[in-house]
Amino acid sequence: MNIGILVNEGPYTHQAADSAYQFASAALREGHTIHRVFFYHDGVYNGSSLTEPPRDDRQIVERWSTLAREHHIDLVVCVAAALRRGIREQNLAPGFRISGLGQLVESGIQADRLVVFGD
Amino acid sequence: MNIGILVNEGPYTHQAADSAYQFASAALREGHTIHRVFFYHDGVYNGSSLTEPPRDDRQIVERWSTLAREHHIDLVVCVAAALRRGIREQNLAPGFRISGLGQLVESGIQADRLVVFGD
Amino acid sequence: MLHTVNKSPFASATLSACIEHITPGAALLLIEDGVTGAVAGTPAADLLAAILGRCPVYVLQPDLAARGLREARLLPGVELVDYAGFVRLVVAHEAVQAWL
Amino acid sequence: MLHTVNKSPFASATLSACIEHITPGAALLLIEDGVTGAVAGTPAADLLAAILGRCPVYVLQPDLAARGLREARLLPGVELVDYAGFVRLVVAHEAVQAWL
Amino acid sequence: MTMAGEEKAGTVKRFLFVNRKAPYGTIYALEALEVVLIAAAFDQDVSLAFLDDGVYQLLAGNDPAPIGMKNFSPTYRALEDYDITKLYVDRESLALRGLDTAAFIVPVSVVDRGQMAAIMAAQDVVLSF
Amino acid sequence: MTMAGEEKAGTVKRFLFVNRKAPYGTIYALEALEVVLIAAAFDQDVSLAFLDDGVYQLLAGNDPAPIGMKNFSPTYRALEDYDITKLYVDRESLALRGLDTAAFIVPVSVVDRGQMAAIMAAQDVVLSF
Repeated sequence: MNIGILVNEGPYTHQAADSAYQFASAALREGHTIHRVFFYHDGVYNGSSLTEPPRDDRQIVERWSTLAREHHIDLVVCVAAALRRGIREQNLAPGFRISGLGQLVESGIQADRLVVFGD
Repeated sequence: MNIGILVNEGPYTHQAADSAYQFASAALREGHTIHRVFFYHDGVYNGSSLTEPPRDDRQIVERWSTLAREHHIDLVVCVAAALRRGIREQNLAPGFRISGLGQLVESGIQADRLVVFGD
Repeated sequence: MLHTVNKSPFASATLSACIEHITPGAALLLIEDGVTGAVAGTPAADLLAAILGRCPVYVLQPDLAARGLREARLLPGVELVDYAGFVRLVVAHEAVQAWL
Repeated sequence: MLHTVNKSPFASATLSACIEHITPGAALLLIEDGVTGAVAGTPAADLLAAILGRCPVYVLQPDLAARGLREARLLPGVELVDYAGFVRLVVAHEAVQAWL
Repeated sequence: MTMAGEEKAGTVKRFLFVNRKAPYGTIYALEALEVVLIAAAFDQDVSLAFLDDGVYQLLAGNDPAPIGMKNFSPTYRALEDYDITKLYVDRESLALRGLDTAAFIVPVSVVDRGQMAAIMAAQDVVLSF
Repeated sequence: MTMAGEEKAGTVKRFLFVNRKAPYGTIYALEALEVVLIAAAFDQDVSLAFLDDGVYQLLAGNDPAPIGMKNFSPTYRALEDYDITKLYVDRESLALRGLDTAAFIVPVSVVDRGQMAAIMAAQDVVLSF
């Protein structure tokens, strides 16, 4: 099955970004494909290349980049939400791209399921 | 009176950053001084120099910078919270500085009041 | 003590938690989505009415206006303040406790 | 429909809002702070007990364990799932509604 | 509406946008509206549900200028231009808050909980923010 | 404790940290603890209040490894090393959640609502996250 994911919250502050990652990983292990992970609202902060959490903590941004690289997952940050919050090409982590809300709606249309994680 | 302010949420997503700004402005108009505005948790995003909200919306980061410049207000972003969330010297807006949590505790000690805005 | 509540009492248990811990001499200020609690005839307004005799309750008027709520709908006895009034309340009380 | 609830029912009105809108054939999955609602003997567990006859209720076990809550304390009839189980629930229902 | 042709071969799904949060205290109501407009531009079958504190989003007479924010109520009025007319409001949420649709900025369908539950159950994609 | 000398001439204020949120769902509990330790290092009179969902922070036996998070319970155990011993827990919050301090990671004082209200009213600085 082809599953779309929407992430509405940033890394570390709310568990939503963790839950979305764990869910995506499990879906891949179960043999499904991830149509796209779309980051909206504070979710755009998941794409910041400048985060530097404590070394003994999980590396949320890097974890997304690795997932994208190893499984060819499309990670899309909403352009309007990102501009408002200071995420641009210059501080965008590997594996993420910036695009419009049409990519979220498209995921709703094309994926078999759309699962939302937020606060 | 000397008033300290703590901001726990980022710009745009929650009203806390707006409320803190409106409160600080009113305190200055009332003849008080602001000991310091300390940004913690997602509050550190208030210090991002890369935000570019729609032109007809309020410019939250720029507004803080202007307040700091015109009234010599100390705007301090927590270093640990900022590193975790991708705020560093390279994307820090004018008027903000990065320092430790001791600056928050110091504000609690030195200011006559400490007012907290968050979610 | 000045207590501030910024959450809608319909969505969050914060207002009732605050009210359970408010002492005589303290004041309560509703801000942000918390202002929805002051509309007369709602369960939250009943909670507020019960403490009005011993603790003044204030509502931040700009936050009320932002949400399209009219002053005429407020629980009688609740007082409106603007941001200058918010500052004066902070000055008038020895400390501030934000219920988040 | 698979409904997910991620808020503590003690802090937020989200679980009760979800339960009021759940229809036969749907399922409910508690995740994140929402898992606190499944502990037996709490008001939230009473709400859950009332729908268990027509809608299965699941709890995300890793979130329960993270919070130090023991499985033995859960409302009888509630089922534990891991993330793979979460995925299977998503697959088994035609759509997912997140109550945030 | 202009970008509708850029993708999918005519698939139309039922999209429900669930609004349960008050406006201005958080940005969710405003940013949700932006997705609603895009979904309409993709010619999807769009419905909006307003329940719990989401009903405050529809009140007329908002004046957020004193707090430096922009009044986004006009966007609700624009929904009709995008052929979005299925706005469902939960009756009990209104009653609990002492509200009445007479004070609303746009026409809506007031439904009871059973009807709202049925509307929710009939969707292909449910977006909540 | 070592950085206590870097500022103010011996002013000691009563700092209360109010914990009302569950751990792991949000970062507030963890980041609040970091401030608590700094306040102690500044030799302030520190108290912690746990009420509502904040009482979940003190449960022993957390295992967040499966969700990729770090167990920060040991930090509560370290509080005593900083001479932080005033941990107040609301009795009614415990009862409502079916919890008991026997399952707690550190010793606490269980207080009723009137006592908690009095503790709150006696503070100079109240920090909530």
